[in-house]
Amino acid sequence: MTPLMLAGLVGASLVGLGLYGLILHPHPLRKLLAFNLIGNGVFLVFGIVARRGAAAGFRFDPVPQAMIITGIVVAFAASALAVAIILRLSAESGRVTLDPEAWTKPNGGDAT
Amino acid sequence: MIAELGTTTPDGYLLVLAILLPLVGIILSFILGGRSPERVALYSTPFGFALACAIAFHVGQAGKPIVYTIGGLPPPLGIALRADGISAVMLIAAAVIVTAAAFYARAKFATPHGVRESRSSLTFWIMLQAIWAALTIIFVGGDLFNLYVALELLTFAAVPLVCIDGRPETLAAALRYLLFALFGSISYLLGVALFYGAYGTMDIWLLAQRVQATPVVWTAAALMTVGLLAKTALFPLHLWLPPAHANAPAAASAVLSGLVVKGSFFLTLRLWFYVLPALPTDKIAAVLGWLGSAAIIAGSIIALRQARLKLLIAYSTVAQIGYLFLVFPLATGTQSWGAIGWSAGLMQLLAHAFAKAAMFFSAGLLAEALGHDQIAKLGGAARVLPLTFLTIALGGLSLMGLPPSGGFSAKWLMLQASIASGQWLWTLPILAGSLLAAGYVYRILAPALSDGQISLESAPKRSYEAIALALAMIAIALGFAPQTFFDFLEIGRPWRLGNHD
Amino acid sequence: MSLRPFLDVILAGLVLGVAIFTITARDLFAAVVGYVAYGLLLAFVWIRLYAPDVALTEAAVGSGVTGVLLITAGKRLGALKNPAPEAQPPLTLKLLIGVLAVLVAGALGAAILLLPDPPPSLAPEAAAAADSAGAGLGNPITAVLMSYRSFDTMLEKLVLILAVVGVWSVGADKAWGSAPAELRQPKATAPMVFLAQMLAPVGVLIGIHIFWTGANAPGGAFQGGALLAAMWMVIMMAQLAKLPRIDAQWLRVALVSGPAVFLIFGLAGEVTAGSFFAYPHSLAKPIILFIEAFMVLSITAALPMLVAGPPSERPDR
Amino acid sequence: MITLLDLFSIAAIGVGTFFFVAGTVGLLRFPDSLTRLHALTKADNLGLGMVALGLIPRADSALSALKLIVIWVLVMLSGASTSQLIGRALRRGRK
Repeated sequence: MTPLMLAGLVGASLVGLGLYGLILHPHPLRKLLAFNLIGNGVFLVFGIVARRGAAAGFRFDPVPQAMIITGIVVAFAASALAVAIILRLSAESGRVTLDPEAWTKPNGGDAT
Repeated sequence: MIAELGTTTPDGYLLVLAILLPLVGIILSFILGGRSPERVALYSTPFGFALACAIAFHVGQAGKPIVYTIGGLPPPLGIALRADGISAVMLIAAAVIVTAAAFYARAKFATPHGVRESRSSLTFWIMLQAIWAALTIIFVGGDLFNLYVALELLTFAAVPLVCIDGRPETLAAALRYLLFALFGSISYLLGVALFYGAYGTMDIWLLAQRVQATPVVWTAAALMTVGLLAKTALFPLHLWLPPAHANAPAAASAVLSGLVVKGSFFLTLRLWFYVLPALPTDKIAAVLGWLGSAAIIAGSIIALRQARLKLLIAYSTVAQIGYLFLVFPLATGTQSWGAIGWSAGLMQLLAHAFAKAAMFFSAGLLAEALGHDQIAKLGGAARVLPLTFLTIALGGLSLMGLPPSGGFSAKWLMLQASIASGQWLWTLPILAGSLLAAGYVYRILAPALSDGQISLESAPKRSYEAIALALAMIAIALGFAPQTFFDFLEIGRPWRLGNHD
Repeated sequence: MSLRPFLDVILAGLVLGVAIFTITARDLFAAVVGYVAYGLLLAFVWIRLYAPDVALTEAAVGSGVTGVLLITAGKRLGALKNPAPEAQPPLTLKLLIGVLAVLVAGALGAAILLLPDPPPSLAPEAAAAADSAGAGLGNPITAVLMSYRSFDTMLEKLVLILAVVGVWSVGADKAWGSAPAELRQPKATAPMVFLAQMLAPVGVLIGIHIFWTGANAPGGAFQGGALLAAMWMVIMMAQLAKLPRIDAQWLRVALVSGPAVFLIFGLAGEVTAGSFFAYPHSLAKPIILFIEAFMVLSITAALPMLVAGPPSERPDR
Repeated sequence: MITLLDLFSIAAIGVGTFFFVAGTVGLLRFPDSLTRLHALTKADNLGLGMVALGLIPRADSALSALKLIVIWVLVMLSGASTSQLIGRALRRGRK
């Protein structure tokens, strides 16, 4: 098994694992962790593509690697925004749920 | 190759200017703060509109796409921007709706007196410009990774608008929207990675020449499509849309429903018609058509059962998005009916954008005037708010597909295309959707037109009603679009360029 | 040499094991801690893929700054008593989704194995063009980020700005303008102050070094900026410096300086080099480094602001 | 040819590895957090120090040798501080 195949296995598994967690976990922070796992899996696929493209004296193709760095930054920004909303939600209502029905029934909270 | 799409055309700089205008606006708004964001946004809209018109003019005059390679570095290494017929039309539509939203939102998102800067005002004006910038890139982008960054820009701009009033239910709606959108972008990005791994480029035009029907390409296309569908809220991935669009302030809802979901749909079009014209796509087109049909039926039926006006309009968006996806079975292939299906899809895209923005604007005015938006308590409202209900009626006309309106043209052309292509089965959801739309529009108008005593909390300003009415009139006017308009939409369609022979 | 495959397999196993733990852990906080550990392990995978730039980014942002963000959030949410215990999804649904996940992973794995041979690569073009357009940048990734894909890089910095505005926007109306609260500790502890005093000067030096060396070796604006951001966070946590008010003019200017300078040079390129976002040949390297310096500033300001959360009225205690 | 320096490297890295293994075993086997912390710091400080020391003769320049030492010092610094912080948190938790 070559390192590349191994990395491909890890990448694909991370995407699968993350997908499972993203759909099934009810807690938004757990969903966020799962999303980050998918993200890492995707970046690994980019990394494999970059490594395969080794040519012209480079050990990697710089184009996909540059894109991974852009991707990591964007994923972090997304996590920060999500965390801010989650924390605000818990502070406003004392609970964290994504179920829209939960807000409409028990006179779901006029804030302030 | 008829047109060379890898080199800059003389008028290509217009594309960069159209993108940079809102970007500069964001930066200025952020640094200056205070009351400036509002002014920056309002003053830049006419320029943006002018740029969009200039682009359309040049595209029409050249009869082929205009191109700009950024930094003078052509693909595969560099990023190209290209505007064809549909880009130009969408740019104008976006400029009009963003301008309308900006003027409509002036009162609600003005910085209050006695405050140097307010939270909702700064957020709204920056995010509005960001949505505009992201959409502009999406409409003219020629590089799949660049388009990914634009998609993320769109997400980061749209989500805070949903929860701008800070109530828990809007925060939950925004969070759900964010998670769906993030899933969508990451799935899209995975597809892009595979495309690069297979063909060493992300340029749409170069890919179109290289792509072959291999398992890798199918996997990449499937991943990108699922991601884009999640962002477009196509049934059954629509769950995030109604709470998000219904809870946002009206000015934001109009932009979200009228434009933002169209951004990811536009990329779905780009993917299947521009990147993958070489693939045998009949089966995929059928699947997308079926999902679209399910969306029409399910969205309309749920819309019928809503108690709140804004939720009804939001579910109507779910249904109308369904129509858009009928373009896939109706416009694939090179036969003449393909062109009819293509025109129909684009007409639906435009008509819905204007009609839905007008309806959300009206719903917002109505909620402010009455203090609620419960449909059951609208008795007699049409007499006190005639202009607002005229707008809702005109918008509804287009949603139902009654002549004369853009919605009618779209649905009529879809029927023509499905019969001409022998796919008569698609006529069923088209007609059923129209009937159901008639049902939910009737549900709004019937109580409003009935007798009843209703008191206004405050009368809406005439100018705001006029903005909504103007958009509804555009949706109607689209029904009178001449043949040259449809010819314009054909500019730059891949098979006309000769890639597909 | 022959040991390497074993080490690779162990590394892959560890990464997957910790990843499975973060998904399956019962406790929210445990899952968060697992994720941070997993991020560090992942950095090693990047080293093995000959991606030191990515490894640096992953270690600094993917596990470092994200770790602070998530652990703070996990601590606050873990302390929160959820009145209704989270309903476990039914077993059939779990199975169904499990099968779906396996199918997706399988299809993806197959697609990766089926990528064409010989693989397409832009490395030769990038190398050839690095001399002309990127003029003397020894690190091809910096050349790609700052030259060929400069438009992406500029947009990505704007995404960061939008995220900052988005994070601020979920605060309370009344608190608008004041400083965020998240990084404030109730009381600065002696070890924290000691750490900040000892680490920060060295860290700042290393951050600048990583940025500067990024022109020719692994590193660059983002990695250097992330390290500087971490140092600023440590200083603020030790209460050696206050969190800035979000309406502070210098903060706003620092945040947008990267994309703004980028835009100015991008526009100037039309005049000086004949195309937007092109650089005049002889000046390419200094211009790129100049723009990058402001991007470092932007990143140094943006990352702590993203972690610190919305402005808050809570007074300093 | 194995030179004296190579032998030194092997010995130092071997000792370092031993401390890492011992620290890890301690982390897994010790009964409570404070003792585990104790085991961990041994691995961090001594283990890493020996490994760094062993690698110095193999560094290709004086600068990279210096970098190795800086890494060791930085890890010690952050290790010591975090141990202190964790210890404090534990003590507060017990009260």
